Amino acid sequence: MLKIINGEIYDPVNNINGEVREIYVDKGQITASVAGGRTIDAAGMVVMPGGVDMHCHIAGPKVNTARKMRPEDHRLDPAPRTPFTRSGVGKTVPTTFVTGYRYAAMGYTTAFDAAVPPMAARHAHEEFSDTPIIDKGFFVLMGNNEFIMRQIAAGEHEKLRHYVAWLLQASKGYGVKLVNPGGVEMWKSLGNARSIDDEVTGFGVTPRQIIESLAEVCMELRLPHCAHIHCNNLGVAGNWQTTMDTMKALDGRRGHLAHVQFHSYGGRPGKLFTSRVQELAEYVNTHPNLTVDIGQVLFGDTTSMTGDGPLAYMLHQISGRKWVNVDVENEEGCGIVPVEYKDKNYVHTTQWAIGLEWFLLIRDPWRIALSTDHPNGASFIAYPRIIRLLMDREYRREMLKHVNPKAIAKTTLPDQDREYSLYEIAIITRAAPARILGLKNKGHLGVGADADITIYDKNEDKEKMFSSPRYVIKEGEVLVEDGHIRQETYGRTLYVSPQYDPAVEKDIREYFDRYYTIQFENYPVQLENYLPRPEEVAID
Amino acid sequence: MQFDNVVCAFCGCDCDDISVTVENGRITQARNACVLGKTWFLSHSAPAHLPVARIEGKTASLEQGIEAAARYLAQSRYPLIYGLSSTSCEAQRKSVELAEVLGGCIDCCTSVCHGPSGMALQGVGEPTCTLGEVKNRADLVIYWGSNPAESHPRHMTRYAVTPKGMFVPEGRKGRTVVLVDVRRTPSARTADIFLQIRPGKDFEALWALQALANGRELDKAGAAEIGLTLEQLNDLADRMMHCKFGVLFVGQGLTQTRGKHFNTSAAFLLVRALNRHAKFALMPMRGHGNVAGVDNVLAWQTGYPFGVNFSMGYPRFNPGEYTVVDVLSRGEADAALIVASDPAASLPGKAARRLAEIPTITLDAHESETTKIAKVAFATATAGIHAEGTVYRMDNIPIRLRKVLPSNYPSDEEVLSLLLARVKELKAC
Amino acid sequence: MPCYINGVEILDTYAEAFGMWGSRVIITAVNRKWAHEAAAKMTGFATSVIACRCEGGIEADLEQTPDGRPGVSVLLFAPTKDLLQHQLIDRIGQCVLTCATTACFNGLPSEEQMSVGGQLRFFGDTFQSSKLIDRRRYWRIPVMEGEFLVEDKFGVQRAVAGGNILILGSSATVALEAAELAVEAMRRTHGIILPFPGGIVRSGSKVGSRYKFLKASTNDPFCPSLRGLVSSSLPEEVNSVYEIVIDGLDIGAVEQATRVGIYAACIPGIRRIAAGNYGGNLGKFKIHLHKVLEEGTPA
Amino acid sequence: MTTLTLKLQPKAPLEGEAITPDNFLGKPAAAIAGLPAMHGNEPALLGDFFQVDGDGSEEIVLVGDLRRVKSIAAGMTRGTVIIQGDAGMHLGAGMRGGEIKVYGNAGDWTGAELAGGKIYIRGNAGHGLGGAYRGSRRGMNRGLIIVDGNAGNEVGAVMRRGVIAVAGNAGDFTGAFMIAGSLIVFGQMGIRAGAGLLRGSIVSLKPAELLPTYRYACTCRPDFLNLIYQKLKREGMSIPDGCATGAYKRYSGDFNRSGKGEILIYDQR
Repeated sequence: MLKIINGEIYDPVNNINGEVREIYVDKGQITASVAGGRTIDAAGMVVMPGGVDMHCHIAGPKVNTARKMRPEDHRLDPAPRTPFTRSGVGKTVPTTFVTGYRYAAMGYTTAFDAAVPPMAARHAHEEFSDTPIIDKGFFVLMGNNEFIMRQIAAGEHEKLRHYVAWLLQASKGYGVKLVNPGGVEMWKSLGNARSIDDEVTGFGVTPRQIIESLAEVCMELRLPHCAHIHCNNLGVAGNWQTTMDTMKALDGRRGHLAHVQFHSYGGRPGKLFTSRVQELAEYVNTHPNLTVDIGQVLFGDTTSMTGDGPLAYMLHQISGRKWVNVDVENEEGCGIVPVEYKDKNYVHTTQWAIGLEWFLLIRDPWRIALSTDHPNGASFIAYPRIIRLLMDREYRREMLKHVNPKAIAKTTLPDQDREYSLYEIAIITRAAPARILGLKNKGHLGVGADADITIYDKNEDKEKMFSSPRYVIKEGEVLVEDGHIRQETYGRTLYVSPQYDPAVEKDIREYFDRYYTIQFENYPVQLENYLPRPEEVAID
Repeated sequence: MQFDNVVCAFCGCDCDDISVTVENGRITQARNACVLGKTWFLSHSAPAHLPVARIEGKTASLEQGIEAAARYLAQSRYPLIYGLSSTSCEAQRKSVELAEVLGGCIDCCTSVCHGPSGMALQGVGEPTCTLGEVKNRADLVIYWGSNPAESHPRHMTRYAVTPKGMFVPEGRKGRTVVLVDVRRTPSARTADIFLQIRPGKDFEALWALQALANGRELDKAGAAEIGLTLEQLNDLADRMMHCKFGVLFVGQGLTQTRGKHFNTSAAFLLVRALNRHAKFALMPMRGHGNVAGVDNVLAWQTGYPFGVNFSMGYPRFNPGEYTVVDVLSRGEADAALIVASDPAASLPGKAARRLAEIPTITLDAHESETTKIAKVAFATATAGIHAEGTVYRMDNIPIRLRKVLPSNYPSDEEVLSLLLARVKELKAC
Repeated sequence: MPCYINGVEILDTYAEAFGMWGSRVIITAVNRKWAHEAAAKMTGFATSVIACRCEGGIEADLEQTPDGRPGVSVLLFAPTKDLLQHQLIDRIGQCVLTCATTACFNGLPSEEQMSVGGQLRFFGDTFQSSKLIDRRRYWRIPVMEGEFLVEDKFGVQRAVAGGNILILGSSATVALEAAELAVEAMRRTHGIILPFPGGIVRSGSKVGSRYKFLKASTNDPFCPSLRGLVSSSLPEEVNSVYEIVIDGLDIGAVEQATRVGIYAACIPGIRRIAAGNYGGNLGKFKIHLHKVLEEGTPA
Repeated sequence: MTTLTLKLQPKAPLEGEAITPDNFLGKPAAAIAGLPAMHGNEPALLGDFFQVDGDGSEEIVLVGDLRRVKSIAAGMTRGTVIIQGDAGMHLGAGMRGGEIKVYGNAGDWTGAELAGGKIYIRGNAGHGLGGAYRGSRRGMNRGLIIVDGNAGNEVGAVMRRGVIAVAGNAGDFTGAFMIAGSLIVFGQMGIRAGAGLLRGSIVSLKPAELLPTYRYACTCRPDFLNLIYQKLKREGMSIPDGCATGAYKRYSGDFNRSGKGEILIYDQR
C-alpha cells in the first residue's frame, strides 16, 4: 500500500492538469483510498503516469544481431553489476537488463518493440524474459508476409483475417506491423517498392492493397492497436508523396504511421532534400483516423536497425559502414548499419528539424507519441533532451546556432514559437501512446489503472528533470529512488489473442510443409514457457 | 509410443521433423534423422549408470556435489565457464548469471569454431538469411571449407540443395552447387562444380573473387597461386554475379585455418560486393545444436557473443584475451565449469592440461575425457531428449525442444540454478 | 656627434623600413645544385613589391634539413598575408614543383599558418596523398619524375622590408667593392635577404616624379651626374653610390645586417655611409645608423 | 620519479590501468600504493603487488616481470613510463600523450587505438600492435610506436594515422584494413600484408608475397620516407644502411578498396 501526497498531478486522461491531489495505490493498482502503508510526500514534485514507449527496438533477432555487431559501441558504456541489478552494456544497443533498468530509471514503465518477425517471436520473448521492470510487447511483422500477399491477391479476405489472428496467437504478439509493405519482398531479388502502386514481383499485389487489407483486418479483429505502418521509401528524398498516398489509401481506416520524421522528405534522390512536414501534418490534423510517432533524430553515433532491408543497404552504400542484412523466409527482412548523425551535415540537420516540426505542427497532442524509433534516430536515453527541446524555446534557438545553417533555413523550425506544457508532455509520453495502443490501464492515474507512477523533482532544466525522476513506481512498488534502482522486478508481457476459424490451419500447415523449414507444430510460441508474466489484453 | 516433430539438437541444422519411437523407456527409432541424429537419439536412450554427482571420482549426492562445486568456484579468482553449445538457452542464461556472480570468464565452443565468423560480423557486417530463403530461392549454393555430407548430413537434403522451393520449383535441378575445399570430401559428390584450392589459400581465393566482383582483372599467376586456373576463377565469379539468389556457406576450413577472422571477413566482403550484382547471402555452418543459441544469449545479456569476462563486474570482450584456449594455456584460469562439452579431449594440449591442474567441474550426460579429470562431475539430463528447452538453429531461428524420455537426472538448468543459488550465498550477494 | 669607422663617416640618419609579412621556405633536393635551381627561380623577379608583388631571396644554404638532403632556405615577403599566400602558391607551384628532385618545407615555426601545399595538392588531380608526421602534414603529389613532397601549411609572421644603407664611394670601382663586401657579410646573418641583384641596388628611388603618372623615380639628390643640376646630397668627392636593401623576418635581424654591412663597407675610398628615408612619413620602422652601431658589435 | 617494483607475482591478471603519470601526479608513495587494481575478480591495491618508492612525479619506473599486469599506462596523456622488464597486454592502449619505454617485451594490443604519444619497445611486441579492438572503425590514430625486436600479427590494423616502425619481423596481416598512416618493417612481413589497405604506406626492407589485388607501379624513392627515417633517428632507432638512399618497388593497392594505398618494398639490387 502506498500513498502519494502533495504532488502536482499531470493526468491528462482524467483532465488533471497540475492540481495537487492524493494518489492511493494498493495491489499494484490505483485505488480510491488506502489505510496504512508508505506515504511519499511529493510536495514540490510533479507526478505523472509511468512513461509508455510505443515504438522502439529492444528485443529479438535484429536487436541482438546489432548487439553482436557493435562491441566498439558497448565498450564505451559498461554497466556494472549492483546488489540489485545485473550487469550489461548500454550505449546505442543496450543489453536486455540495461534496457529495462534505463527505461525504469527514466520513469518509463512500458515499451513496445516495433518489429518482430513471427518466425523469431520466441527469440523476442526470451529476451523479454530477461528485460527487467518494464511491461512490454511487440508488433508482428506482416507487411511482406507471403501467405498474406497470396490471400490478398486471391481476394481471400476472410482467410487473411483468420491467418492474421492465428499469426498473432502463434507469436504472442500485440499488434500488426507493416514495414515497407511489399518492398522488403522485392528486396529479396534486389528490388524495392518505389510507390504504393508498384506490383510486388511474383505476388500480383501492390503495397496499397497490403496497407488497405491489413488496416481493415485490424479493425475487423477489433485489435486494441490499429495497423502500425512504416511506409515505403523510408529515408528517400521525395518520400513525402508516398507517405501522403499511404495516409490517403487508409481512407478513414485507423492507422498509425511510425517514425514519420523519416517519411517527410521533399526533393529528389541525390538532389534536393527538404522538409515537407507542413503538408503532411496538416493532413494528419484534419484526419482523426491517423496517429503518428515521430522518430526524432538527435546528433551523435547510433545504430540503425530496421525491418526495411533495402533501406539499410542504402545507408550502407552512403556511409560505407558495416552492414547486416537478414532475409527471413516467407515473412520479412532486416538490415542493420551504424549511423552517425552530424550537426553540420545538411541532410542530418534537415532530419533533426523535421522531427521537431512534426511535434510543433501537430495540433492535437493525443495523436502523437514521442519516439526516436530507438535506436534509429537516437537512443531512448535521449527522450529527456527532446522534452527540453519541446518545452524550452530558448534552448531550441541555442541549438539552431550549431546546426547546418543552409538546411535549417529551409525548414519552418526557426519560426516555431510553440512550447509544450507539462500537461502536453504527459500526453505525448504516456497518455497518448497508451491510448493509441489501446491500453486502458496505462498512461493514466485513475482508479483501476496500473500503479505505474513517475515522480519528478521540478527543475527549470527539463532535460535534467526528466532524466532522473525522484521516484519510479511500478505496479505499486517503489523501484527507483533518487535515480537508483532499488530492487529488480520483472514486468508483464502484453499480447492479444484474437479468435480465428481453426479450419484455416489446414492451409497454413500445407503452406508450412511446402515453403517453411520449421514444422507447423513447432512454430507457435508456448505461453507457459516463454511469457513468464503473460497478460492478454482484451479485445473490445 | 511415437513423438512427431521432435527436434534433433545434435548439429546446427536442428531438424525439427524427427519422428521418435520410444519402446520400454528406450528410443528405438528416429525417423527422418540423419546418421548423426540417429546416433544421438539412440545413444541417449541407454539406461543411466552414472551417479548424479561424483566428487574426485567418488559417488556423491546432488547436494554434496553442489556444495563442493560451489566452494571451488566461489574461491577462485579467475574462474572459467565453458562449453554450453549443446545445452538449452535456459541453462545458458543461468550460466551467464553464474559467470557474472563469480566475476569470471564465460566462453562457448564458438571461440574454437565460428568465433572468426562472429569477429567478421563485428568488422564488416553480414548479409545473411534464414535456411528457408535458401530453400525457396537459391539457384547458386556454394559450400566453402565445409563438408556438409559428413558434418551436417541433412543440410543439403532438407534445406539447401534438394528441396523444391517457392522460386526453385525444380528443386535440385534448379540449383548449381559448388564446393570449394582444399581436398575432395564426400560432399564433392553432390556438387556440380568442385574447386580444389591450395591449402592456406582461402583468403587469396576469396580476395581474388571479390576483385572480380569489383570489376578488376586478375592474371594467371594470381590464379595459379591459389591452385586454380584463371578460367575457373572467372567462371565462378561470373556465376556468382549472374545468379538470382546465391548463398555461400562457410565452414571451419575457413575459420580455423591461418588467417581465421580475416578469412571470414574476406568471405563476408565478397558476398557484400556480390550484392551489387545479385542477391547473395552468407551463412556460417554452425556445428553444435545450440551454439548459435549461446551466442544469442551472451549477446542479449552481455552485448558480446563469446569470450566474455566479468572480473570488473561488467562484461568485457576480447577474443585472444578472455577466450578459452587463452585463459587456460596462459595458466590464468584457476577453476573451470564445463557444461556439455569435452574440452579435455578437444582443446590444444596446453589448455587441456591446465584443466587437469585446476578444480574442474562438469555437467554432462556422458562420461568424457573432461569428466574423468573433473573434481566434481554432475550427470545431467540431455536437452532435447530428457528435457525441454530452447535452441537456435545455425540461422538464428529459435526452436522449442521436446522431451521424449523421462529422466532421473536433473537438467543442466536445474544444476546450474542450484549452483548459482549456493554461490550467491557463499559470495554473500 | 659624428661617428667614423675606419675613417668613414657614418651619417646620423636612419633607414625607413616597412611592415610586411614574411615566410621561410626550405627547398631540398638530391644535391645543392638542384635546390639552388629551384630557389633561384622561385626568387626571380622578386626585388621590390613596387612591380614584383613580393620580395624574396635565398637566405642561406642549410646543413640540416627536414628530410636530411641538401637544401636552401628562401625568404619571401609581401604586403599582406593573402598576397604572400598567393605568391607562395604560385612560385612554389611554378618553380619548385616543376624543378627536378626537389621537396619543399615550411621553415618558419609560427602560430599563424597559411595553406600552401594544401592548395598545390589539387595538381595531383585526386591522386595526391598526405602524411602527417609530428603534427605536420605533407602532401605527396605524383609527378612524371616521381613525387613532389610539399608541406601543407607554411608559417607567416609580421616582418620588415626596406631596411637599407647607402654606400657613397669615391669611385664606382671602390663603391662596388665595398657593397660586395657588405653583401657578403650581411648574408652570413640570419633571418634576412637582400632582394636586389647581387644584393645591391644601383638605382635608389625617391617617392614621386616630375611625371604625374609615375609614383617613384630616380633618387636625383644621390645621382652623381646630376650634381649641379639638382640640390645634391653628395659631397664633391663622391662619384658613385650603391644601396643595399634588407628584408628581414624581424627588426632585430635587419638591424644586425645593417650593422655588419656598415662595418664591412667601411674600406678606404668610401666616403660616407648613409641611409634612405622618406622623412619618416611612410615606414613603420626607423633604423638609426648610429643607434644600430652603438647597440652591437660587428660579430 | 616514482618506482614500482613488483614484489609479488599476481596469480591472476592484474588490471594496471591505474598506473599512469596522470594518476600518480602529486600523490605520495602511500597514496599510490593505495590505488585500486583488480586481481582477477578480487579487489586489490597496487601496494599489494608493488613496492612503491618516490613521489608522484610525471616519471614512473616499473621493475619486474609484468606479463600478468594489463593495461599499464593505458589512456595516459602526459609524462614518462619506463618499464624494466616485460609488460602485459594493452600497454599504453588508447594513450593520448607522453612516452612509454619498455626495456623488455610487450604483450598483445600494445598501443591499440593509440591517439598520441610515443611507445618504444626494446624487445618484441605481441599481436595487434597499434591495432584496433574488435568492431572499431579505426585503430591507432596518431603517435609513434617503435619496436626494436619483432611484432606479432595485425600490426597497425585499421590504423588511421601515425607511424609504426618495427626493426625485426612482423606477423601476418600487417597493416590489414589500414586507413592511412605509415608502417615500416625493416625485417620480414608475414603473409597478406596490406589486405584491405585503403590509403597509407606499408614499407618493408625484405621481399614480401603480395595479394593478387596489388599492382606493381614503379621503382622509386619517395621523399616522405626521408622525413620518417629522420624522425626515427631522432627517437634513437638505428636505421639500416642504405634504406634512406636506396630505391623501393612501389605496389599500389588494395584494389578491393580504393587502390590508393601503397606497399614499398626495398629494391635489393
